[in-house]
Amino acid sequence: MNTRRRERIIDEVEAASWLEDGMTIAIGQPTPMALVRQIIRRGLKNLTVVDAGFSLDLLIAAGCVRKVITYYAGGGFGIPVMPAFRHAAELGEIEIWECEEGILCAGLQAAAQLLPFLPWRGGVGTSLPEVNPDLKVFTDPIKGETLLAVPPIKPDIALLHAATADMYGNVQHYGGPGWIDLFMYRAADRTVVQVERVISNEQVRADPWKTTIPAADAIVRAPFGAHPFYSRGFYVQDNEHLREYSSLSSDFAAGRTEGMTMYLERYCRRPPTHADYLEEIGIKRLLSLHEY
Amino acid sequence: MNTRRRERIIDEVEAASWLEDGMTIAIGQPTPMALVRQIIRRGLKNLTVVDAGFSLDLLIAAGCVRKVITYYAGGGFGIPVMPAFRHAAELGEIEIWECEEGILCAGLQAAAQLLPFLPWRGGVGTSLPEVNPDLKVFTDPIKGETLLAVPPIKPDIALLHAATADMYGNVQHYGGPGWIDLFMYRAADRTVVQVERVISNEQVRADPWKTTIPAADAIVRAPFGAHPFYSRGFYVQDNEHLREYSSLSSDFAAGRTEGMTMYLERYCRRPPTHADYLEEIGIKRLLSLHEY
Amino acid sequence: MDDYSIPELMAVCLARDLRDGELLRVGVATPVAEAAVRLAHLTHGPNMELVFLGARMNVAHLDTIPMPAFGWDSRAVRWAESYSDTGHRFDRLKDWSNSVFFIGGIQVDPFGNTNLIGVGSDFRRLRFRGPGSVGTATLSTHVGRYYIVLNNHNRRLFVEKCDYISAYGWGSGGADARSRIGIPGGGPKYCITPLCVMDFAEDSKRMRLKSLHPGVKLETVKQATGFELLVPDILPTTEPPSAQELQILRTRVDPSGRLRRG
Amino acid sequence: MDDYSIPELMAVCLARDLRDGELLRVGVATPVAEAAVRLAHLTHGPNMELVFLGARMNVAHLDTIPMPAFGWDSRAVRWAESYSDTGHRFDRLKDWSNSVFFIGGIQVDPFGNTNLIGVGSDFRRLRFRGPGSVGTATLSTHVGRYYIVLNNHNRRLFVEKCDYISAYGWGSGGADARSRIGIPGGGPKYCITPLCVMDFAEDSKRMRLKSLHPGVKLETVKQATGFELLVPDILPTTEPPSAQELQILRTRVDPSGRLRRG
Repeated sequence: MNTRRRERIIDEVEAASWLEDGMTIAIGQPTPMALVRQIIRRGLKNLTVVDAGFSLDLLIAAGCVRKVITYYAGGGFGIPVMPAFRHAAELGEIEIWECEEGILCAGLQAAAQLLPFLPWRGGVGTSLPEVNPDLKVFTDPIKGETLLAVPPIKPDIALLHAATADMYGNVQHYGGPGWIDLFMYRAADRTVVQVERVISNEQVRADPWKTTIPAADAIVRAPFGAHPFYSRGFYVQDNEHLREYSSLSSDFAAGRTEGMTMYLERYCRRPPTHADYLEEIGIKRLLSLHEY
Repeated sequence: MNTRRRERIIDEVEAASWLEDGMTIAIGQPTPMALVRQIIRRGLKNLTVVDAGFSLDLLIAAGCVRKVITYYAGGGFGIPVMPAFRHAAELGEIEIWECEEGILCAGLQAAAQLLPFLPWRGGVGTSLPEVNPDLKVFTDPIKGETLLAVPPIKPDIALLHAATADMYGNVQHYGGPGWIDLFMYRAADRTVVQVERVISNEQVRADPWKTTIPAADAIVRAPFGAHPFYSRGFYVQDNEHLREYSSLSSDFAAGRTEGMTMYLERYCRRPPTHADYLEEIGIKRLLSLHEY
Repeated sequence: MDDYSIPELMAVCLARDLRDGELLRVGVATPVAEAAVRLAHLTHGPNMELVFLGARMNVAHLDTIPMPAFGWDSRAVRWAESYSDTGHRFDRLKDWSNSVFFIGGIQVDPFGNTNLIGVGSDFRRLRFRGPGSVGTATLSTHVGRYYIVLNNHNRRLFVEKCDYISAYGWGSGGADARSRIGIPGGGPKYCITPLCVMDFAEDSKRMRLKSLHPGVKLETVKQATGFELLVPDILPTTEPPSAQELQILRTRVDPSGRLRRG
Repeated sequence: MDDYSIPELMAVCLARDLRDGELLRVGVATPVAEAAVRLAHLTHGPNMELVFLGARMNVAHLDTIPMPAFGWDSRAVRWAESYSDTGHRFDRLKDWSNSVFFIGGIQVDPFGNTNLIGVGSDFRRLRFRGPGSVGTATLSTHVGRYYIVLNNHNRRLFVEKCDYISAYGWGSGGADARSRIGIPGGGPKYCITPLCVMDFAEDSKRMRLKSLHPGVKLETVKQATGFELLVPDILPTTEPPSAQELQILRTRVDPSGRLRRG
């Protein structure tokens, strides 16, 4: 008989061992980059990813992705569309399950509530049901209105980043969770959350309303784990690093692949752990990303 | 041009002036009793109430209610069903829109999301769609499963109780909001929240995730406003008072109406303000209801 | 060891059937179920999670988990680690297969369907108006299993057919009674009363005696039940509380003796 | 007063149309709209609420509301009073009739339908893959009104027919283009570009010139638009920023001069 409460802290290598080729993986915001890099390090293939922006682009460039469930692949830094995503999409190398923020929420919530669909009005009149035939236009059974029926979007695993958690998987954010993170958590079979800091269970119980994810399956310690993105309450985005990536990604899409190969090698594949990655970035750069 | 931000604090008399005979009123948990007593004081009639337990019973006994949207009218103190509710229901004096917690959530959420219905599985196989024909059994358009279609439940106004709010209507609870309160807030045309204490806007901004209701239409200062119920972080339930009420209510249902008439007169109709009600209860009793 | 009350026996019996790691949802005014989850948490459930008033907690580290100092006391949130489903009670039904629930009723039929709506043929003029369904239609649809826990055992309660069904158990019977209408939860496992424990036959899902409480006669149960109960060839006696179980129950769960008086 | 940039003119023009008490939702990478809501908040919107990155705030009390120190900087939450819809972004669509939004596009048609999906006849092999719809399908369905804000004005952008529609504006036209398919929001009000402001004719809901920016010729706009624009009999010039507006914009909203360079 196990007489103690089970602790849920594991490292990023063990967390990534839960993943397999072909799985559906939801990636939250701010991006759990330590886990994303671990996916690339493991060389996973044929993933379906529910993702947006930079991490989506990086996973595509690294060859991990077969299918994308996304509402946005914009870039920033004057790049309206992430280059590796755009390139792969235009060549038909990835399949795109076209959706939109409200539709994505409805699909994740349908999965969370074990419903075969949820109705949604946003998207009626648009091309979305035409380019994504899984979205069915239907007539509601009560008032006869025209709506979209959104089927469940059911990730095998959700990978999220947060400020803090206790050793039992109670996650508390600073400054709120990413807008889609709780939907991903509710819909996914399992949830792994990387955190800046592990706090005591007593700290969690001092403010239980702050607990945003009550029972993550695993917690991974990952200080600076969202780098090059921000983590509210800890550090801001590393714009210099992201600008550099954007330029490499544009080159990659244009057939000049060397820079991207080096980036993936240097930052994702070679460092055996997250700590080694941080060493590569350098403590000076990291400390320069202070919040205020 | 108004150059200042509008403040939203009003008193309970002004709040009750927003109500009219025949309206649909959602009443949260813990119960906003200062506002409920004000409804009785005003002698409102033919209300449809989304409510449960004690306040539902009291409003029925006071003759304010025509229709009840409820999932639970239990009592406590060994009384499985609230007496005035039971009596009025058995005589057919009130109409009951029979539902259940999950169905109530779905109906309120449909209203909040401007959807003609939301699907729900809980209730399939039960008598609920038979006793409440507004709940339609239908076949889902994607997988052909049998579900209930729950139509919108749309209150004209939600009356809620909370720990604190700032003068701009940002509400923060201690120990979480009542389980149904946020659904009521999202579905109702307007929301009035009575609070134990008004706090500064700076206090709100120090922890914005704690804000449970971002823009209540009005805030009513009502210390001890949930009495005889609890208010987390402030006081516990006044069991003595509730036990006394339960006995009066049972007498009332059995035709011995005098005690209830006196109760309504003494606690609801005669005190012109919430402060006068508290005077009637007495400061000693109130201070004895400390939390720890 | 026969110095125990019937509610104590029922609580111990339920506690033994709860497994570590489960999420236990306890409804209003069910002291036997409340005691059962606390007892199980202390004896063999360090990874159980208890949900009271929407507050989710693990309190195995407490020396005592008294009643009613929490449960239906608003101060229960003192121990909370979070609110069930982040304040949005039905947002994570997917995970409810790991949840356990306890249900009451004003009528129960041979297939474990239960009624909290009322008694009488005309819904607009019920002979007895019940309290309403609370969350039981949704809970009974989704939880991994549930227990029907009753404080009485008589023919008004155990009826051939409920006037209304507020929680679907095994419908009109059959092992596929739930799956054929797409209901995912595991359904009622046991029905426990002051007289006996009943389960549901594997094939027909009709209610069947499982054990008689010490001192109770089969004939008594049959006469108190308004439909024909299946009776197995071997009918054991409900195993009484052990000395250790009783000690934990009385000193750490129910020191004020609520269940002893009940 | 002609010392202003085109983005400054556009921001001032939008700001004037925003009303106190409205909730302003600004999407990613739209500096003109970001500046507009801040300017309006300071000049005539003490009860406006601004939503950036899900953080809802009222910051009229601040001396300056600089860009980009918030908006797309995660530190924006410093000023938050709550998260939009308590972290559940689409739980209160009912109230979105009081919301205003700003939308971009890679194609816009005569009825204000917009495309963020891509260009090309084969969706599986687009000639240009766009960024995706973000939240615009839902926003354009529910907000009280929205503005189409574009940094360019050319025939690739203004097309007779979008290859794909990601946000439904006025469909195929007519005053009932939205109501007849049950879409509650008020639809696109203006389309603003570096050349002009356009609205939608009351009856046909076809795009119509409303004003030309100072110095812009009608012929220039016509040639840069891939469909026939309605032109009113009286075609005014867009009113330039006042000295006061420019001063507030430059000293309190955009001190670093992002819009001047743009």
